Formats: sequence, structure tokens, C-alpha cells
Amino acid sequence: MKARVTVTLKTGVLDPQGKAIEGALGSLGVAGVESVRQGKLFDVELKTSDPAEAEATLKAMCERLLANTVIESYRYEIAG
Amino acid sequence: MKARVTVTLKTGVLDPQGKAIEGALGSLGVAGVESVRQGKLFDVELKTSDPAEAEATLKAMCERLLANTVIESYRYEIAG
Amino acid sequence: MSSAEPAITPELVASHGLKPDEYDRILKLIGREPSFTELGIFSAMWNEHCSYKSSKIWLKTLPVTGPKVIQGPGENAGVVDIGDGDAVVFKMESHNHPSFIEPYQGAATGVGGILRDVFTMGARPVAALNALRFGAPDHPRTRHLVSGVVAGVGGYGNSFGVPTVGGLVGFHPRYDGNILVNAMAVGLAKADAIFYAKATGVGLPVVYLGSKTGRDGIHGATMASAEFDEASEEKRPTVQVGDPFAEKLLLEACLELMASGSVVAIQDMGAAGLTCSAVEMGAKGDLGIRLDLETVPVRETGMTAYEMMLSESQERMLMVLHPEKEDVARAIFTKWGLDFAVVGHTTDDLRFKVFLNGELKADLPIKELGDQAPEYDRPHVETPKAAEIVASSVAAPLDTREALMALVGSPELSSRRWVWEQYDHIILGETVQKPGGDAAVVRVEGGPKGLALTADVTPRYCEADPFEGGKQAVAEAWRNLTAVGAKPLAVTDNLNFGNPEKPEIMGQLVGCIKGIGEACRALDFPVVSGNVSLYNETQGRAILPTPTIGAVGLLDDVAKSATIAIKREGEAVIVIGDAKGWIGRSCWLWLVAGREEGAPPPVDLSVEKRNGDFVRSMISAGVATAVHDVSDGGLAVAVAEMALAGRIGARLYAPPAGATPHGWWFGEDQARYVVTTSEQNAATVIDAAAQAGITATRIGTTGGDRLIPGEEAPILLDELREAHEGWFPRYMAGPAVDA
Amino acid sequence: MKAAVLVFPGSNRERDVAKALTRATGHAPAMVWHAETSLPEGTDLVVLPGGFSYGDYLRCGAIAARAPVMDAVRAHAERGGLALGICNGFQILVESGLLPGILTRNKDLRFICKSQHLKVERADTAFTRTYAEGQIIEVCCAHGEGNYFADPETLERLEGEGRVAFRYCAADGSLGGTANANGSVNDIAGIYSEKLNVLGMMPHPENLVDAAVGGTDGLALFSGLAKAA
Ligand SMILES: Nc1ncnc2c1ncn2[C@@H]1O[C@H](COP(=O)(O)OP(=O)(O)O)[C@@H](O)[C@H]1O
Ligand SMILES: [Mg+2]
Repeated sequence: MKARVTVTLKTGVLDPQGKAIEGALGSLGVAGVESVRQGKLFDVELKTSDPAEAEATLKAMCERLLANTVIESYRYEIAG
Repeated sequence: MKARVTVTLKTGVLDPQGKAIEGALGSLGVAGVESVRQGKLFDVELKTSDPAEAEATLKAMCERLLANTVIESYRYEIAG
Repeated sequence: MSSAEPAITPELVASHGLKPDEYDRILKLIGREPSFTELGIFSAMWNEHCSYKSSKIWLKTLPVTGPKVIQGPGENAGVVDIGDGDAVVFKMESHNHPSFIEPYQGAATGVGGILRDVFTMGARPVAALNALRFGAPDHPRTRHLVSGVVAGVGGYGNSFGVPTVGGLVGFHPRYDGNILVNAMAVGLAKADAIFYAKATGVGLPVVYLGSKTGRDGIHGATMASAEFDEASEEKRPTVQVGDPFAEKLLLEACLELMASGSVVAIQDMGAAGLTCSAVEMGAKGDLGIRLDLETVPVRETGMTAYEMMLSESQERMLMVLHPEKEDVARAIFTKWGLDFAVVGHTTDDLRFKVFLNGELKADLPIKELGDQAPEYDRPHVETPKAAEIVASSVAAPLDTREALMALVGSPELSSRRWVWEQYDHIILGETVQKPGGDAAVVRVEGGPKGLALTADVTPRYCEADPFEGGKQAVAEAWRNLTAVGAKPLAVTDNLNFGNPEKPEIMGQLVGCIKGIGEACRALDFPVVSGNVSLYNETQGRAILPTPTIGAVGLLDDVAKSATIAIKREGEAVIVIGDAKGWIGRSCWLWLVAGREEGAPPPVDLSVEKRNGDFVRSMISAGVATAVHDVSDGGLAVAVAEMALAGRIGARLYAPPAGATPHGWWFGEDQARYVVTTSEQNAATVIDAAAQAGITATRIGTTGGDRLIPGEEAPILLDELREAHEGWFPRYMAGPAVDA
Repeated sequence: MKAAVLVFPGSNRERDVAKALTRATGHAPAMVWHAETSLPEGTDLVVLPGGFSYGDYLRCGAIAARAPVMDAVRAHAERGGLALGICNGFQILVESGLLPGILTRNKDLRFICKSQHLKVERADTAFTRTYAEGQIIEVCCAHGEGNYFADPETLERLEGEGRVAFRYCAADGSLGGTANANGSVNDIAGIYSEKLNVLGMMPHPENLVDAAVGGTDGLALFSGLAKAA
């Protein structure tokens, strides 16, 4: 079973990477970008085919490792 | 207009971060994970409200900066 | 005065960390109820972290002057003359609580903050050090904290581009819930081009520089002064994220700006950001300050005056500018891609006035805000003296070989290579001695002179006897500098303690400060800067008293600095200094015999000075081929480290008649050094020492691939190295734990 | 020899490399701001220094690779001019397409700063003429993303055309194992462009130019370059 986890910075938390990218886009002449915030994604292959079990594993992964819940939020989605 | 860009490693490209996460999950006792590949995501706020223009900007951003097409693929999605 | 701000209730006052009597003081001072913004300003200025209210009366007892001191405590960093028109600028600061909550960002922003303190004074940072204390290795969070803190220290310093050349790492269960992250930065400036926070001149523009302001770390300074409890993990989003890239740009822009002659006064925004920096610039210069907050560059919408005044967003500075240079200054900041905004001006009314969109949000007497902060002479009780433990009264559970292997492979004494290899310690190309020796040596660009740098303290000694422990911390830092051949110059301190409202804890603070003061006076080693971190307690249990001492010494010629590595086979191994085999509070007693007991070794400062001066003279005469001070783990560990560093073994004589083996090999008597010298010079050294009234004892000869402690079983260096180098990487490779 | 050192926001070894060049050539190189659109008249060698250009945000070297001055560097290289990228400079060169492959996170994900031995693969280029072929030199590493990767065809081409400049090795010259701390494919520490006029390398020769500070094995590279033009 495949799933995708996305981890993004909570609102208000400084995103130096996003800021640098905004600056670079500007000087590259790519106009029309208001703001960029960078996050992470994880494509996960799970052993189970049981959605409930998959969900439990994903939640454990996120809480315990993938997201730094001090500054980040996470979401996961099980692929069809 | 909001959009999300995802950048993932092409198959075959080594992903040391994904590997490290797999290892860490094992030692944390989170079982049931076959594999993890890490990617990036960008939440972009665009100035335009014209989908065609947005698409052009997104494509330019990805090609010119956000993805290194030697090893990465990208996708973007305009949020409804 | 304000619209839609919370009413000032006793609960609101309490939640700002202000005690009822402190609030009364505010009422008396301004003659009315403060606005919400004003309450925030008072809480920031009067908390422990900014006001030093519990420690100030004791800090005043420290020696802070000397013939070479250009600037002592009271500015962003201390400044000491190193000749040829050069000055060294340095300070140490804690980031303990934020690092416990978010180790990577907490440690990173700690490094960022201290670097900013140094370059705010006009100095280019040339070295960084860090003193880290973690809980027991087997505590479930320790590994995660070590890995995050080390990555954060490295992540910031490496990117900023300063070599991280030294520091220390310790483990003890008393830090389980309160780790310590003390960061030190060292910079070089011209002695006649130092910049200060004191503003002069009325009507001058107050300029905001650097990154934009967000809602980061609001209440960060209050958090740093509040005891930890379970609930504080809830206050999480107050953590700040560091941006070393922005700080590197800020450094270059500031140095360029200073060189352009535009700067009247400059102050970094550290704890309590805009509030602290603006008040300090005005108060020091006997000027008022007016701020117009709508001009402050922000990265979030709808920020209130309260939020802007208390934000701890990183990588920001405040400056008073020569008005005719505004365009020059703006051009420099634009070039570096940083924000530059005139946010107010100096006034002659001695008021601190804050406006937002024309609305007055705060109007306070600026001098009193700083000067009238509460100051406490808190009740304190002395730590009861522990009894001396005589070595012969303790049975040795392991033989010398096994005990030495256990010690060099212990969490406390094993190699820290895993840590410092994550720090760029060679950038700038001036690192003459990298981490791993007694003190780092960094050449002053162009040479031949150089700086010796160290950070040290032995908390278990401080716990047993704060006064002796305070002395010992200074003495050991002094000894570390001496051991590389440097003349010790001055110190910075970082006093980490528990809750000062408890008389026993206050007694530890007082005892340590007295000890530090005594040692600094005896060794002509003034304190030029420092930082105090109190309330390091979790659920009522305090950390070990940990007054970290950072110290700087001067070498006239770095080519003559001594290292700990044994250089050649067949040289004499000599111990300088007397020993009675002091086992109380030693690493051996703790780690081998499992007892944390007894009085710590006493420090005789006149002996310390005499022995150190002698060793230094042997180094400058080129007679000493390797030098190492004897500290944690005693003689055997010292010689083992020298052998490992030089990849040459040594055969050591058996302990003298009457000595207890573990007292001899592992005792931690103070004021001692191990020195190697050629066979021809050995007698000369011992005679010269005798003439100076110093005990110098030959204890063996270098050579071979093993260490042979007297009649006992030899230890192959390879085995010793495996134990010494192995612990840290093995530990860190262990199972991951929850973040 | 006229050398120019590029300065990007976040470069941090530009002063180190300038000192090394000054020591080797007897005069200071020109320091060129990233926003410039040309190199100083008569530049023989352009150096892209180490650091964290743009914080190494997004990908190391990615943003700097798109700076205005890089077009000038590209033209300079096409003309056969010499270019040297060290550490972040190497990352910028691969991101800008001047060299093939990519540098990814070190295999154990940690920044590594340590003394490092390298094997000099060939001694007939402008960069290595003062070394001997197969010589083992000691320089140092300081990077978090030095793990060189290229697809098999590229790799084959690099090897086949003799474009590997340096390999990580142990003091005795042996390859592999712990000598390759970052996990680079084929132990690659540095590579050349097709015409051998562009060199990218991860380790820092510029921090080993002084006997008082760790040794002089890096100085030879710069003194060799000094004689190149
Ligand atoms: N333990 C100490 N010993 C000596 N000086 C100290 C000590 N603690 C703080 N100081 C001095 O008090 C001043 C204020 O320190 P601090 O509030 O930490 O500065 P910052 O504004 O950088 O946070 C500094 O000049 C500092 O050197
Ligand atoms: Mg300061």
C-alpha cells in the first residue's frame, strides 16, 4: 500500500528556505509569485493492505519521527 | 491563487535521507514500512487569478529553479 | 491609551512573570496602571534573564578590570587588548530551555545570538566554542537531544562561516529535564574601532536592520527564566527558527557599514528584541527613544504593538545613525538584500515612547526601566561541607588496566570526535590546534601571534563545594590555556543554576561566584562578560550547579604552542605538581566505584599560579615536547590521552611506596601537568622546578605501542583507542527514540 | 596569472581562497560580486569558493548557479579559461551544468569536517601539474552534501575520459571503506570538464597552504595554477 506524507511549517514559523527561493525567483525574472513556503514530502510504501493498520502506522511515523510538531504540521493520504 | 509544487527524486537515484528514515523507523519499533523516499513540496501563492498564466509561472519556476531535472521530477497542482 | 487590549488583572500580571511587589513597583514608578504593551515591556526588562535581579549584587563582586581590559561586563561582549592595535572580543551565552524544547533550532539560534553579540561590537568572529550538558545517556530523550543540539550548533556555525574549535560535552542524570547549551563566540577587532550600544545626540534616526519581524519567541525571554514543568512543552510555537544565511549577510553588511563611519551606536536584538535593544541604547546614552512601529519590517500581518515589542525574531539589529549617512547605509543593506528601515529617533525627554499608527502604546521613563529593575539579596545557605575521602579507605573494584579502559571509554571521558567532526573547525585557515587538546589555538590573521581558547567547569565539584568548585572551574580554564603555552588573558562566564528562590540553590550561586572571584583575582584573570541562566529545574529538581568558564589566552608565536601528543620515543615523562591521591568526587570514584561522594580536590591558587607559570616557561623555552594538564580521570587518563594523540606509548613507573594505586593513577589533585621532554633535558627540568619550589617527578619514559602502568598488565594503544573513540559513535548509532 | 574569486551571498571561504591565491601568485585576486555580468578583463582563472550560498536552501548551489555572473563564467569556460569550484563552488558548477552529476547529502546525513587524503589521478592538467600522478595528498573536508552521484553512462564517460581529478583514499592510498566518508560513487572527490579546464572538488586545498596550520599539500594546486598563465 502506498501513501504520501506531507509536512509543512506551521503558520508564523520563519521559513528561510521559502524566503530565499522567493528572492531567487525575483532575480531570475520569474514574476508573479507572491510567496513560497517549503515543506517536505515522504512517499511511503507500507507492508499492509489494511487501511486501518496503514493509518496507524502513518500516524506513528509522523508523530514520532517525520514531523517536528514543535514547528511543523503533517498530513497523510493513502493512495487509492 | 494558490498552488502546490512537489519535487521527487527520479527512480534509481539514491536517497540517503529516505534510507535513514527507514532505519530510524525500524529502531523506533514502527514496523510495517517497506520503504520511504523523501521529496520536497512548495506551497506557492501566485499573484494572478488566470489559470493559464499561473500554469506558465509554475512551469517556469520548476524548470528554472525548483527541480534539478538531472535527478528530480516535478508536478504542480493549482488549488481550486 | 489603548484600544481593545486585555485588561490588566492580577492573573495577567502573574502570567507575565511579575510578582505582586514587582507590579507595585511599576505602579509607583509610572503613577498609573500600565497598558498591555507596557506590561509586556516591563515583563521583558524585569525578568531574570534581562535584569539579573537575583545575581546582580553578587556579580558586582567579580574582578572586571585589568591593564588589558578595554571593555568589561555591561556591553554586548567583553573586549581585551592583545597588542599591535588588535583586540579580542568575546562572550558566552546560554540557550538552555529553547534547546530542550527544539534541540536543533534552540542550539542554532543560541549560536546565532552570541555571534551577533560579538559582531555588534565591530569584531569579525574568528572562533566559536560550546559547552553542552545532557542527561544520562540512557534517558529516553538524551540521544535525540544530543543529535539535534550538535547538528544545530554545527548547522548555524558552519553556514555562518566561523570555525567551531572547542567546547565540552557532559552527561549526568541531573540534566535529564534541563540540558545546557552554552555558546561562546570570539572575534577580532581593531582596538580603536570598537562599537558600543550607547547612543549620543538628539533627533538622530533609529534604524532597524536585518530580517523581518514575526511572532517568534514571544515570551521567549520569560520562558528562559521560568521553571520547567510538564505544561511548558505546550508553549511550543514560541521557538524561533534561525537563518544563518541572513546572519552571514548581516555580519558583512554591519562590518561594511561600520567601516563607512555611519554608526553612532549599535545593539543587536537578542532576548526581548526591540524592547531591550531600544531601551539599552537610550538609557546608556541618557536619551529618550521614540519608536513608530508601523515602520518596522514585518513578515506577518496584523501584528500588535505588544507582539512587535516582544518578538524575538532572529538576525536583527538596531542602530543609531549619523543622519547624513542614511543613503550610504541604506545602499549597503540593499546590496546585501537586508531590510533597512528608520523606525524612530532619539529624543531629549528620557522617555521610551512607542507609537503604532500614531497611537501611543507605551510611554515609560527610560532610565528607570533598566535601572529601577528589582534587585534581590535572596536568602542563601551554604552547602554543607562534605568529608574528605581517603583513597586507601575505598576498595578498588577493578584493577588499573580495567579501570583505565572503563574510564577512557566512559560517556564522560570518551573522545568527542563524533561531535566536533560535525563542526567546521578549519574554515578561515587559522586553526593551529583543532578540538581535542587542552585549548584550541587560532592564529590572528597574519600571525605569528594567536589566541588560545577553552571552556570548562566540573559540576560535580561545584555541587559538593560551590566555592572550591567555582575556583576550580577558573583554575582549570587557566590551566588549559597554560598547557598550550598561552598567557591567560580574561574570562567570560555562564552561570547555570536552579531556582534562586530556594536558599540552597542561591547558596550554590553565591558560593560559585565567590570562588570564581577569588580565583580570577589570584590569577589576574578578569571577568569581561558573561551570562546567567537560572530556574534550570524540572519538577523541583535542579541541575548540578554549572558555572561554565570560557577563557582566552594569548600566544606571541603560535609556532611555539604545545600540544598533548607525545612526539618521540625515549623521552622522559614528568609530572609537575604534588599529589596526595585525591579520590573524593573523582571520575574514578563516580564511574568505577559508583559513588558520587566526598569533598572535591581543593585548589591552592598560589600553587596553581606557580606551577602554571613554570610550565609556560618550559614551553616557551622549547623544552617541553608535549604538555597536558591533569584533570578528570587523573594521571593515567592524562597520559593515555597523550599517547593516543601521539600514537606513541609509554612505560610508567609503579606508584611510589605508600601510595594507593587508584589514588596515584586516578586521583584528581589540582595544579598538575604531565610534560614530556628529551632525556637530556629531564634533569634540568626537575632541577629548575626544585629551584622554584615545585615538585616535578619523573614517572616514566615514552615509547612502544602500549601503555604500561607500573607492574600491571600493559594496554595496547589500539585497544585503548577503540575504547576511547568507540563510545560516542556507538551510542549515537543506538536505537532512535521519540522526538 | 589573473585570478577572480566570485562572491555570492552566503559564500564563506572566499577570503580563505583569496589568501591561498595571494600566497601562491604573489598578488591578491579580484573579488567579483555575484550580480556582476562580466569578469574582470583578462581573467585567467575564476574561482567559485566554498560556503553556503543562499544558505544552501532549496539545493546546495542551486540558487547561485542562476546568478547573473554565471553566464560570464560559462562564456569564460567555453573560451577555455580556467575555472575552479571548491565545495559549494563545485555544487554550483554541477547545478549550472558546467560539470555533470550532482552532490547529495553525505551518506550518514551528518556534516563532516576532517583531515582527508586524496589520490591525484593525473598530473598533466593546469590544476595538478605540481603533483605527481598517483600522489597521495592530505587536505581537509568540510561539507554536509558531498556525496557525488552521476548516472552510469555519465560515470563511464568520466572514467573513460580520465576526468576524475581526485579520489578519497586512506593515508596509504587504499580506496573505499571509511576513507570515503560521504559515500561518493567511485570515491570521486573532484572531476574535470571535457576540456580539463574546469575542476570541481569537494575538499579544501585552500585551508592547507601553511605549515603552521595543518600542512601545505593544498598550496601546490594554487602554485601550479600560478604558472598556468
Ligand atoms: N555571569 C556574568 N559575569 C559577568 N558579566 C555578566 C554575567 N552575566 C551577564 N554579564 C554581563 O551583563 C551584560 C548583559 O548580559 P546579557 O543580558 O546576557 O546580554 P544580551 O543583551 O546579549 O542578552 C553583558 O555585558 C554581560 O557580559
Ligand atoms: Mg547582546
